[in-house]
Amino acid sequence: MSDPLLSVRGLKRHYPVRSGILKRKTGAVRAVDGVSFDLAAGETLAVVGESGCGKSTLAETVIGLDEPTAGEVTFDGETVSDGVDKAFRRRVQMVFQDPFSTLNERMTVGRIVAEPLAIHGQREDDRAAYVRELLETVGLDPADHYDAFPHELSGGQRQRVGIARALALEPDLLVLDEPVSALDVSVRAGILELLRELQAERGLTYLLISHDVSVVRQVADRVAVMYLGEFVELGALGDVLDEPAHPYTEALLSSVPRVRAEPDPDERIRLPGSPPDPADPPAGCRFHPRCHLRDRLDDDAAARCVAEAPELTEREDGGEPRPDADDGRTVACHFRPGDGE
Amino acid sequence: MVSRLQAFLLRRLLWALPVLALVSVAIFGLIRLVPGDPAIVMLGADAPPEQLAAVRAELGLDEPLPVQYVDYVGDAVRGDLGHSYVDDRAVSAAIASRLPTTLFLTLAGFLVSLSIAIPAGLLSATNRGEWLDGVGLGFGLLGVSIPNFWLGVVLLLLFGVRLDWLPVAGYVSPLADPVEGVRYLLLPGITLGTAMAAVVTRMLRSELLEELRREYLDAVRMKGVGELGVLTHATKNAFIPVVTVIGMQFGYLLGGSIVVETVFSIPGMGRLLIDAIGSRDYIMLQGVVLVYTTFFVAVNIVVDGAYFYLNPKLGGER
Amino acid sequence: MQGEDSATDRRTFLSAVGGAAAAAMAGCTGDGTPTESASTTVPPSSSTDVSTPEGGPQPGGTLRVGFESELTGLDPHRTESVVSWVVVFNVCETLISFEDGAPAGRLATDWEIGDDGRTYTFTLTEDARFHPPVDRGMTAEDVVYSFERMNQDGAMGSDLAAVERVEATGEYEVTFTLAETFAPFFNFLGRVPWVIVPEEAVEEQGGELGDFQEPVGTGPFQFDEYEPGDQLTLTAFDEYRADDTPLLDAVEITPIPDADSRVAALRGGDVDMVRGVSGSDAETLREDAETKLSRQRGTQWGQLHINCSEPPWDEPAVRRAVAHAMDRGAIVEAAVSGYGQAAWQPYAEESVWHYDLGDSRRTHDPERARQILDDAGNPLEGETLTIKTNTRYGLMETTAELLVAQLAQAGIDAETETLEWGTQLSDFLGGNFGAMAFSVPFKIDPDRHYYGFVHPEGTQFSHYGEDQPDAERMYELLERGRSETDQDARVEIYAEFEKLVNEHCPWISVARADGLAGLRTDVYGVQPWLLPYTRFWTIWTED
Amino acid sequence: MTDTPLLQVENLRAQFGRRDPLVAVDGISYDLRAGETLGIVGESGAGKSVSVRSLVGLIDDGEVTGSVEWRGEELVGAPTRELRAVRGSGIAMVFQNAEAAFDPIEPVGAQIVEAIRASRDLPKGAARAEAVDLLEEVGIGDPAGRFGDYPHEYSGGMAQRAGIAMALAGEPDLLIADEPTTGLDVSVQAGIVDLFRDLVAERDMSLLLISHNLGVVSQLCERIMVMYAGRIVERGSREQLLGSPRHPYTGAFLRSVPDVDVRQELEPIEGAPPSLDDPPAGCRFHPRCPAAEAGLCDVDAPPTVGFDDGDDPERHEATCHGYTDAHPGGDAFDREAVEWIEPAEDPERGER
Repeated sequence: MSDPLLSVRGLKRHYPVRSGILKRKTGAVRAVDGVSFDLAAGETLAVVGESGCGKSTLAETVIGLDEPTAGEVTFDGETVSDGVDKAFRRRVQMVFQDPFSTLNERMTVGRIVAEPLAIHGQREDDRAAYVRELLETVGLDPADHYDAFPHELSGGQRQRVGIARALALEPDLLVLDEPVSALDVSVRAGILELLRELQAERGLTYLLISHDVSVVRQVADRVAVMYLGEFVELGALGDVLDEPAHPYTEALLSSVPRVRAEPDPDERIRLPGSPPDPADPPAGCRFHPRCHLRDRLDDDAAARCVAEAPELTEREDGGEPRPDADDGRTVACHFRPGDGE
Repeated sequence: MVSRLQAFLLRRLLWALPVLALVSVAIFGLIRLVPGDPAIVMLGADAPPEQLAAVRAELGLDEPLPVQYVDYVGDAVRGDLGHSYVDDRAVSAAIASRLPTTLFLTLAGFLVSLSIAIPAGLLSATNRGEWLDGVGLGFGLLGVSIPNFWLGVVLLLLFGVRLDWLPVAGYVSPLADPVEGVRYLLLPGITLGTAMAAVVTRMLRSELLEELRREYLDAVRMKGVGELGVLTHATKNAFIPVVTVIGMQFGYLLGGSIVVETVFSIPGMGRLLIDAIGSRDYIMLQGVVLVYTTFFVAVNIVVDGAYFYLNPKLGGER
Repeated sequence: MQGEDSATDRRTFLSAVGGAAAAAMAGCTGDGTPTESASTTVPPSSSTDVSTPEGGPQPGGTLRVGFESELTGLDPHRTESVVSWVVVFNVCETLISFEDGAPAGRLATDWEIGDDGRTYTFTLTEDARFHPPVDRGMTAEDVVYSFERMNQDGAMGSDLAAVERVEATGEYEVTFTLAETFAPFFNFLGRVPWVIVPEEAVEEQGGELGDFQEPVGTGPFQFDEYEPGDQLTLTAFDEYRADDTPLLDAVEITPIPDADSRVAALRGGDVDMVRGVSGSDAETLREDAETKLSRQRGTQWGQLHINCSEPPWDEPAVRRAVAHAMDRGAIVEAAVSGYGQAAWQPYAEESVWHYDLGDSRRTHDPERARQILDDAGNPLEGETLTIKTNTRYGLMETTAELLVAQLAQAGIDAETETLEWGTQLSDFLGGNFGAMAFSVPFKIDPDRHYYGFVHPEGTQFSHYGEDQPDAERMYELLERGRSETDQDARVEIYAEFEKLVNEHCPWISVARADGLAGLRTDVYGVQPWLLPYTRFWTIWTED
Repeated sequence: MTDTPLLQVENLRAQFGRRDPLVAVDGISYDLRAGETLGIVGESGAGKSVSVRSLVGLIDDGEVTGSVEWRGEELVGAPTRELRAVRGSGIAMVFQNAEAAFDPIEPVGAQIVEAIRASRDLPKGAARAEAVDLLEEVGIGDPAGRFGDYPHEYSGGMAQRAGIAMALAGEPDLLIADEPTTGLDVSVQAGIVDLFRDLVAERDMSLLLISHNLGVVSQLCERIMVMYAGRIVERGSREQLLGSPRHPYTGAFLRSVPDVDVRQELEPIEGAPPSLDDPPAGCRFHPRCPAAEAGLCDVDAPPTVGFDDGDDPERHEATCHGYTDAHPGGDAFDREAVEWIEPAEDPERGER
């Protein structure tokens, strides 16, 4: 296996908490707290989790919009966690969640898409033609839309502009931060389809950030489930979503309301309480206060969950090993990897 | 354990110290950088040299500037703002005798402006686009465009001279004689308060309009609460940002009181300031300016505190 | 401009001449400046109240007075402002005063000048009493004490520098011995600060110069109470030595610094009298049926001050040309709305110190200004004259601005430089100027005006060096003015001096501005004095 | 369940602006019986929210016409006094953004107390006790302790639970929930869905739920109406609608929703929902409809067609040309099942 395109090791991003009269630093929000993963060229890793789990901070830290507190990010063999260069900026692009606020209202679509080219001084000769081509690629009609302003476009069209802008510099890695969650339901499918097509045609690598498991299901190759700043489960899409190993993954999946299924509330795994404060995470397994497995454990075993933080480890019985990735399926739970359920 | 509000106020107070220090340096420096020997300017062209020397010594002008400053601050911290050479008074005593007057005047302006602004803002916002709103908006525009002194003189000519209903000049403490005190403060209060009333009216109107669009009001309506109750909710919320403006306006009132005191011959701090400038009474001048500044800073702290207190999102008290 | 019909005039317009001479005559300057055409002068000694009601003065009542600025302390020997001196003037008394322009006794009933003007012996009234709580008769010891107090550390400067000793030579006789003859001394004794106060009251209040903030004196009014910045009350001193003096029971003084408010307060009836009425408000007060105007001629003297050692002003031709370029009447009209007179010297026609320059006056004549410069070889070729001024005093500001325009008419380039008053004053004292518009209050004795301007022993503000024409003669005249004790001889000396000033222009006299006060129509007996101090004891109200 | 509907909506129309009015809700009719759960599904801009806000007079800058009868009493055009009597105790509402539904500067508990006392004459103490009970009922832990907390101190899910408690304060017969789970995490959303289900069962309330999330609606509602561009395009029981959608929009909508369990071929609906200030003529869905027939669908307002779905007692209706003989049809439309056709009035033609 070739070296991964993106490699993240032990990444942490803590935000200081200040309090008292002098606003001294009295603690830290552990938004991202020791995350490691590899991302091979051409694959899609989805980071799924609920709000506040740190997935957006993870994305921002990986692409250098935010500085890591600790850990290392390597892109194409080069360390970028201590500062990114222009090449990295060109090769890694981001598609934002909200197409309404990330496009400059006073610029035409053509200029918006051409802007990264201008910044990086590329394609000075055929910029307009290239931009038109890009618009066509993302399913927009250059004749109609090249000179349009963002407010003249629908939400889906705006997101397509956002994608075209991200593609302009022919990046290798696209970070997709909740790319469809602001869009109308009937429009989402189109954007997801577009992302799939683009990846197939251009060999793009995606890091997808989403709270919506349905979206992840449609796009990702591998899935990382994030809870309170940590990955609790990481593996191939089918493995994780069809046979969730971590109790949190299980609960998350069972919470998604199915359209056609007869409602059966008793089947659903309920998560008690709210996610804990990331500035003061629970000791041991961070999920333990809400974990439904604990009811089935004896006292000694349950005590382990409180005392000891589980490592993300290879699941012993677990799933199909992926031939093209050396990190197979890993789960951070004291009991699930080996309990042979 | 200090509460968050107390911690906030303490922090603001700590911040105020460097601000005041800076201001004191600025006042001190500016006054001494003005060209012309203060002693000569004070005593006039034909003052004998002996007297000039005496005044210089009394003002400490023969010392190096840093020494003068340290002496000044040292005394100021102990409440001694110096001694006016011009009319032979302790500056602190002079200020103490004038401060209540200015406070009463400012308070009068404050009350006048709020008693105009709150109903005007409410009526304007709740009758948006109708004639009442137009009146409110017109008042808002006029109020901020009319200069204090002009309004003062007009009111004075109308109510003091033409109609002769109210006294033109002077001041009676409302503590000594409430009825006369109010009569004397009425015109100055209106003069002073109008501009602030206009600003607050406009602010309250726009904040309220903003607030009236908020969804929680529909939630309140859905409880079966009447429109008056709904308006109460909206007004309370709209007032939080308005408090900040009111606070800033208080500073404006302090500034405006200088003009108004002059127009209405009210013996307050503003007159003390103007007279100190007029008679080159540097010691008095720097004392008065320092007190004004301190007051301004204090008002700001109070306003910030009020904002903090009123806004539960900032962790105000319950 | 004051072409008023006399009927209205008599009701609303009181006018008095505050000149040193008693001559009850209309000003007649002959050069057609509009300000000189008024025939409104009334002799100060005669009744100023033409429309005095039947039955004459009525005693009693309170006069409420609006002052033009705040009092700046009340210690008579320390305070520096005109308004404070007005109070002192009514509470404390000097040895002599001036009535109808001539020296008159006040606390002194008689005097004798001997020994070549080096000893002055004053006989004091035996009826003067100090106000309560001192409540005793005044004696020579009090005079000695007061002069020692006022001049401690030389606080009175050159005015009292010549005094070697002050002695009580009797219970009611005091003798001043001067180190050398100093003729102005006698007139200076009428200056308001030189008042007699009782030692025990001073000591009671702290003793130091500046501590005596609740003055006790022998005057017709006694200090009652003062709330700084607010109101000062004077009450009648019942045991004042003259009968029916004062007429009022009390005077309440409120500072109303804003000129518009002051006039409004008078018109609204909040006060009975206001000082410091501007020329532009004068008409309003005259037209209002409830108010009238009191006018005191020439209380302020405006001049163009020149630094005669600063090129190009060191060239007498330049100064003379400027003197001819100046249209004094226009300045008076613009600066004080005509309430003043074009002036070629500080003293008005009525004053003994006035010297009739006749046709030699350098009147407005731009052609002549050009001619003078031509004859001198055009020393202003390529020059721009700078006139320093400030915005604090309207007379100075207007003088400078109009003068620049008038100079332009005479082909002279000039510009104003507007300074902060303090800066202008510093520049004046430091000689850092070529010319500046300036004005000073009218002084009792010409020595107080001239000596400091010109004589090298003084401050020599005009920097009139020995190389200037007739410099030696002018110095000599000033010295003689001080040593000559004969009044008539002194008049001669200063007349010659004025003639030289007119010729060489070490400064250029511009105007005398009047002091205007507003009165309610029921206020009578206002008698403007020589200097701009109100004598409350002559005033009464019809009530 | 009684036969008299609690709520009868007839030809409800809501428009904004006088010139070139924006018709957000364009003549919808339905009724709701006691104890029933009805869902309105549609995308943003379909007029779902306006359609329920117009029921209780919460549209203040628009014009509402038609008829809304609450227990036989007309609410459209009723004076505020009468609406106040219905609000809270008759009809209550749960809002989309729970935190925004609370006055930010008053403690949550006090606001629930206000709701209780607005509909019932209870002394303060009793109202407070009841508010605590309500908070407990909606699943807020330590209800007494959280009584004095401010809205922002509640998490999103907790705030929505408190919002539901506030809506329950007047003991309403009908609870309108306007996108009550939108913006919430799925685990929290599931909890809210469970809560609604429990409340409806325990309190014998009717529920009118609005959501763009078919999953949530299908979990809670027996009857579902699909709105598109201000009109109802299809209605029926949950099973009818999800099992055999008849309107092309309903079908396309169902197919476009990404499935959480299966990776599927995604079928987006081409184009975007129309803007309501200039809606398409004829069938409003025709510009995006793959089966649209030129000259028919883009001209005439479609008729409402009823379907016979075997033993399901619920009436299943769709408003579509596809079931008429004028439309060539094809596989998309199963004309065999058509029960009746109600000829359409054409509001557009009437107006334009």
